[in-house]
Amino acid sequence: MSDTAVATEKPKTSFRGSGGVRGWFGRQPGWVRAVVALAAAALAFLLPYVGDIPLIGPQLITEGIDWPSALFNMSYYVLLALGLNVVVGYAGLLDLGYVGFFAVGAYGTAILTSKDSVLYSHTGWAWLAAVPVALAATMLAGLILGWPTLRLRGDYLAIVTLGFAEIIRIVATNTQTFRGDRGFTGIPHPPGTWNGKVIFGVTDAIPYFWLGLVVIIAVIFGVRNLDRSRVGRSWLAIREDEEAAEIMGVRTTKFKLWAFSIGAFIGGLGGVLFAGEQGFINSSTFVLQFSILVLAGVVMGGSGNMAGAILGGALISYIPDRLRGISVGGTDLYEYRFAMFGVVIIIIMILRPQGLIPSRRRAMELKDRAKEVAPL
Amino acid sequence: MRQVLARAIGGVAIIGLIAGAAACNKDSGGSDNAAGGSNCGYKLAFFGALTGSAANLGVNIEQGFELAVEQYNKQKGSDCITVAKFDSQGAAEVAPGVARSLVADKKIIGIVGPPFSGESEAANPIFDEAGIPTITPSATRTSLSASGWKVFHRAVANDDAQGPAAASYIKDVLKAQKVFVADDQSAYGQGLADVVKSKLGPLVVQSDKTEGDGKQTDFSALVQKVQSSGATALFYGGYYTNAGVIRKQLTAAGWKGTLLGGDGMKDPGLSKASGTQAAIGTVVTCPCSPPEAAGGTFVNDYKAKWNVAAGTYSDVAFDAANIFLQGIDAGNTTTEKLNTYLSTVNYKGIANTYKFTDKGELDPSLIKVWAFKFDASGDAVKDQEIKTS
Amino acid sequence: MSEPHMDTPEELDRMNARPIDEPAPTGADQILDQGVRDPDALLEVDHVTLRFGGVVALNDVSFSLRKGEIFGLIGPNGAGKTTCFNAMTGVYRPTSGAIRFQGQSIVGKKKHEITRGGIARTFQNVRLFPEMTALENVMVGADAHHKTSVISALFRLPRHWQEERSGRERSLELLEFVGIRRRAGDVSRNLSYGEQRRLEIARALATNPTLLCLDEPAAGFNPAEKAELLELIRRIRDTGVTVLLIEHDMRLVMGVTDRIVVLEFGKKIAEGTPAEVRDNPAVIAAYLGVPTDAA
Amino acid sequence: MNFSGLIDNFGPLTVAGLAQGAIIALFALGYTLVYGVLRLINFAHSEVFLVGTYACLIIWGWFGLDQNSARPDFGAMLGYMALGLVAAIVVSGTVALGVELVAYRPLRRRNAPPLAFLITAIGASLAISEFVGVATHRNQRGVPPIIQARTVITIGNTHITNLQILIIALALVMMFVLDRFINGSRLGRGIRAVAQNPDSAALMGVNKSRVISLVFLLGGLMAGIAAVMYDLKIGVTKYDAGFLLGIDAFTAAVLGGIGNLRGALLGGLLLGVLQSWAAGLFGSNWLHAAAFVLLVLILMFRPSGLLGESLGRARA
Repeated sequence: MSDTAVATEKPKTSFRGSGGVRGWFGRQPGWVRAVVALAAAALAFLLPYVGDIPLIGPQLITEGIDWPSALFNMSYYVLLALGLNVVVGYAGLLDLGYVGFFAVGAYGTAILTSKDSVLYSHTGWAWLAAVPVALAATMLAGLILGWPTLRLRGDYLAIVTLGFAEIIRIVATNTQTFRGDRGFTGIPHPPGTWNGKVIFGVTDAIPYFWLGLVVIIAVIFGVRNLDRSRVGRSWLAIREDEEAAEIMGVRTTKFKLWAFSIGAFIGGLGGVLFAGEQGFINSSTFVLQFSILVLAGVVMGGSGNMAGAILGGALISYIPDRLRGISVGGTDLYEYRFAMFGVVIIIIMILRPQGLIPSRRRAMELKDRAKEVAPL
Repeated sequence: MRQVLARAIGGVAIIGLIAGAAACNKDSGGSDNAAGGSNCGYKLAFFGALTGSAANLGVNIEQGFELAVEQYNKQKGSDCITVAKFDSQGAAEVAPGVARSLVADKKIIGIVGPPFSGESEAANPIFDEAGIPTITPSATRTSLSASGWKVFHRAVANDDAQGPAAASYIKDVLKAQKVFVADDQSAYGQGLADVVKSKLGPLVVQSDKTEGDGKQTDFSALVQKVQSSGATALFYGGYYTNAGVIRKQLTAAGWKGTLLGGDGMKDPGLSKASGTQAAIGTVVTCPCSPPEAAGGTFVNDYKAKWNVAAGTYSDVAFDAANIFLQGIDAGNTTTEKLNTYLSTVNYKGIANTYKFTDKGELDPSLIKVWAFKFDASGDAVKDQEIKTS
Repeated sequence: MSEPHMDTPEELDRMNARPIDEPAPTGADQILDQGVRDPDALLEVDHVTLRFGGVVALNDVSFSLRKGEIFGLIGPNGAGKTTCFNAMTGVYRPTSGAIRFQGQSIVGKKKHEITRGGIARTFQNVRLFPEMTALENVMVGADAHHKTSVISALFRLPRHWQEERSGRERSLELLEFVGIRRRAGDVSRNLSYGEQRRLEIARALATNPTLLCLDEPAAGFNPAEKAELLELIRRIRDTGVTVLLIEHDMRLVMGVTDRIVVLEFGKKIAEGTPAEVRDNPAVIAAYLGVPTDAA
Repeated sequence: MNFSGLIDNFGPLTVAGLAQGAIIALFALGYTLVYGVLRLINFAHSEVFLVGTYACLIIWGWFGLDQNSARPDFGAMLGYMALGLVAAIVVSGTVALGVELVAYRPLRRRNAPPLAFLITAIGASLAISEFVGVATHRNQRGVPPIIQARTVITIGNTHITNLQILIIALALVMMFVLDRFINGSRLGRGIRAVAQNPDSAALMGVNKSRVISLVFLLGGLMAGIAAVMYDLKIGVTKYDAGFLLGIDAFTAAVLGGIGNLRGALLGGLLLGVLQSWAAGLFGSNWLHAAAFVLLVLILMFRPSGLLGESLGRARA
């Protein structure tokens, strides 16, 4: 399983294509892989400066939106994709309302820290203090969603999760406590000073991106550990044949709930970072289209594969941002970005139905099927 | 192996597609043909939604803004001031990144925007840190001026001014005895409706809330409640998109009362949705003066340039741009100077006379709230100035 | 049978069942009585009736398995073998009657609890996890008794690591035991049919069962493969695992089992050693298609 | 909570909900038909509906009708209705077939995993609605007053309009026709055969691709009718109208038991009425939340919807 290690190599993979690289990577001894992964991680940290590379650099960075900010946006999209990948890719539970957890993470932070919060006089915590509580709340939200939906299969689950996210949005919009469209202002930024200057200021997004990257790397390690353990096997077994899994002693209920709450946790991490960077959140951010986009990213990248999820998550944030400031024949393409994005999604899925970086298992399955079909 | 190769090629093709799109990237930052004339070569920025579901309001503002700059340049006879457009999509989650890219452009010395209160909350700290003065033509949330941003200026009255005016119009002019109040849950609409509700007191027979723009189209429950409440006036706190649909469905259901709203409804889009006939008589309040009152040619110029009628806030944006331009013309060509200039400015524009308090609010003595009424032209035309006690 | 009166006919069935069964030929009833009270019994099926709507799939079936034996459950197609089997592994819940494993009732227990309690099974139609490797398939079974879970896996705590390693070793041993170790790294859908059957047995054994239930393990096998299978079943028994074998192939069952129960139309028609059962006229009739009453 | 809001307006709210529900039900048929045969959520169905809402407006526009036009007389009204329906049906049907051709067929050929279909459908949905959005500058478009709502039946404080009756009746008739078609005709048998077992249906000589196209087409036709009804009832359309109502329609399909035609009707009407009641009781802003809470509750007790999945069975 070299998928995960490739994951950190994302920026490079996206240029080279995938198959050959991964094949080569898988054959290397452990220390080579570790070095490559480390180098890739180091390169990822240098991404904010990619614009300084002659020729290629300016083609990559975004225009009209600050490049480090675009990177930060990518980082929370990647987190969301990683979390959703656990739920959809590993455990096979189709979740169309994943943004709900992102919202819970962000709201959890806001309500504990913002001066607009009803709790402010009791809490009014710093960002860091609110993080564990907010994350615990998202995990709980995962359980609350997971519990009633345990019996539901595929598409029924999809619509219920979608409804769940909508309910969260509507409650946030319509209740005084969550302040609706007015939102929470003055959410504190992450702590820390460097040379007497605040690290996490408002004009420079690079530290936020780095923070996001650190969190992503931690999540990659955590999820990889789970994937390679009995937990990952159990998820996979549930995805493949739930009843057989249970008869083989897999506690399906438990592991499904874990999948939901781990997915929720990772989504919540995204929300917590988002709130910390923005300083302001309101209910109009957490719309349904957001969830659907993240799901599209996961599947487009390669469901069940972390490298794929990372690539997909980054792309769904990057492509629309990159289309800013590009005009063809006088019309600004940016207006068409989502229309074009829709077309790109179709093209990618038709060319690579298993995703850009398919999970090895799925790739193999597809190859088999192709063989089965071929002689006919 | 062949399959692996084919797949790799597929992957490369897709990346090529994206990179290809990237390659036809136009370098828009290079228009440095420093124009002649003194105090030239600077940029004024529009920051707000140009695309996305909130784009209509943003485009109204941007077009008013751009018209002002164009007229200024024409008068100067050169491309003196350049327009820079920054598309925030009206979304708080997008705004910071766009704002950071705005402040990276050191030639920008003034900003018209952000139009919405939500994105203002997210973007203004960045503008404040960079010290670039902003004039928002439409973000009316009261609390914005209390955030301590030195660069914040608001060219319209905040929600606190409009609500009482709307209430007194209902009470004194319309003389409605039964009023139904609804809002769309937006910060703007809810704030307005709450003020109206408290000012009208017992006249309010019932109230309801709807979902926001683009989240609800079937208002039959609201229509039914309005009808059965016996109200003769409906105050809707929200934007013209929903208001147009509501007006249409109310008329279709046979309700003959008056629809009222704030400046968010002052847009021809309302009558386009509802049909002109249904919209006639709909009253909107606006903390702005009718453009024709200023005697200028704004209405015609706007139509000539953009081929559409000026919409909500187009005129305020036009004024906001002109405030900056007048300042630049007077030699305030740094952000600091321009910001200082704004604190003392007294500018008579087409929609209002502008003078800012130390918090960046419009001077209360200058706030005039006018009522506008939709007529057979499909647009809201001046009705009367509303006197608030 | 109308639904609202569910209880009454059921009671009647139970009361009637015994007197009707009693005069049934062979000494099955005698063994049955012994079986119920057998202190050595590993698994007791005690007057189990199972209905689906109006259809009686199992009608007052009783028998018991003893530790260490190979026990055959046979009958023509549609006799209720697999239904009985599913009731024993928690897939179906009996309408009435009790199933006890090592003296404890397993009715109403969750499927994974039953597995962890020591009953493992294979499926009539192979149900592996097709996208997992052979080794991973077996490891899913081995995980059943592992204590560590998400938290220790997340942080790779030593105990978890140890369990992973011992699980892997044991799984490899089991693959060796069933003879497909060399396919350990292959995705299970790519295994041959025979290998998949063996893999299923290995996966079931990995749960460390006291009782292993095999559901028609020889279906689709040629004679040579069947012989190998019989040998494997014996080896499994020799490791101390009790084996319950469901088959409709009489000859296979006769060759390996210690005792046999014969079902027909959801009823037990005979029980005894292979030799006893073979000579039982009811069984012969059942397999030749002559109604029991006529025999 | 506003109990009097619900109780005082109970009759009118119920009727309004039924009318809205009828539109939702017609819309939901597209989801349910495709799901019944392919076991896939056709996410792009919302855009099939969307183009229908514009198609009839454009046709009417050719005749000089816009939101400001005077109400046509009865004869002209019939003509315009027929034209509008034909236009919407043709365009929606074509787009539905197009979606199948572009977003589904290539994947079917490549034996893609189910999630891939969901994502291409999402892509198609995004592309269509955004193109419409850009083309219309995201403005609303008003509907000409083809039919003037007029109270024809009054029971207590409940005024039932001709439009409401038309919408509900049309939904019931179309549902009946479709039901007869699926259960009675040769093509319908093909659909049921593929829904039950695609492989054996293929062995029996049913052309699966044709059946799938047919199912998309039928869904498109129903969406076209729903689109015209929507235009008349709501009075405006916008580029995101499909997405918005699509969520409701999909919810209704699942509520009734996705893959089940009668389930879609039941689910649609139930959802419409319930949303209307919820809007009366809690306020319009809670209407979707109430619908989803109900959905979760129903699915907790009936995990395959009220009537279960059964396009394949005779009961469909």
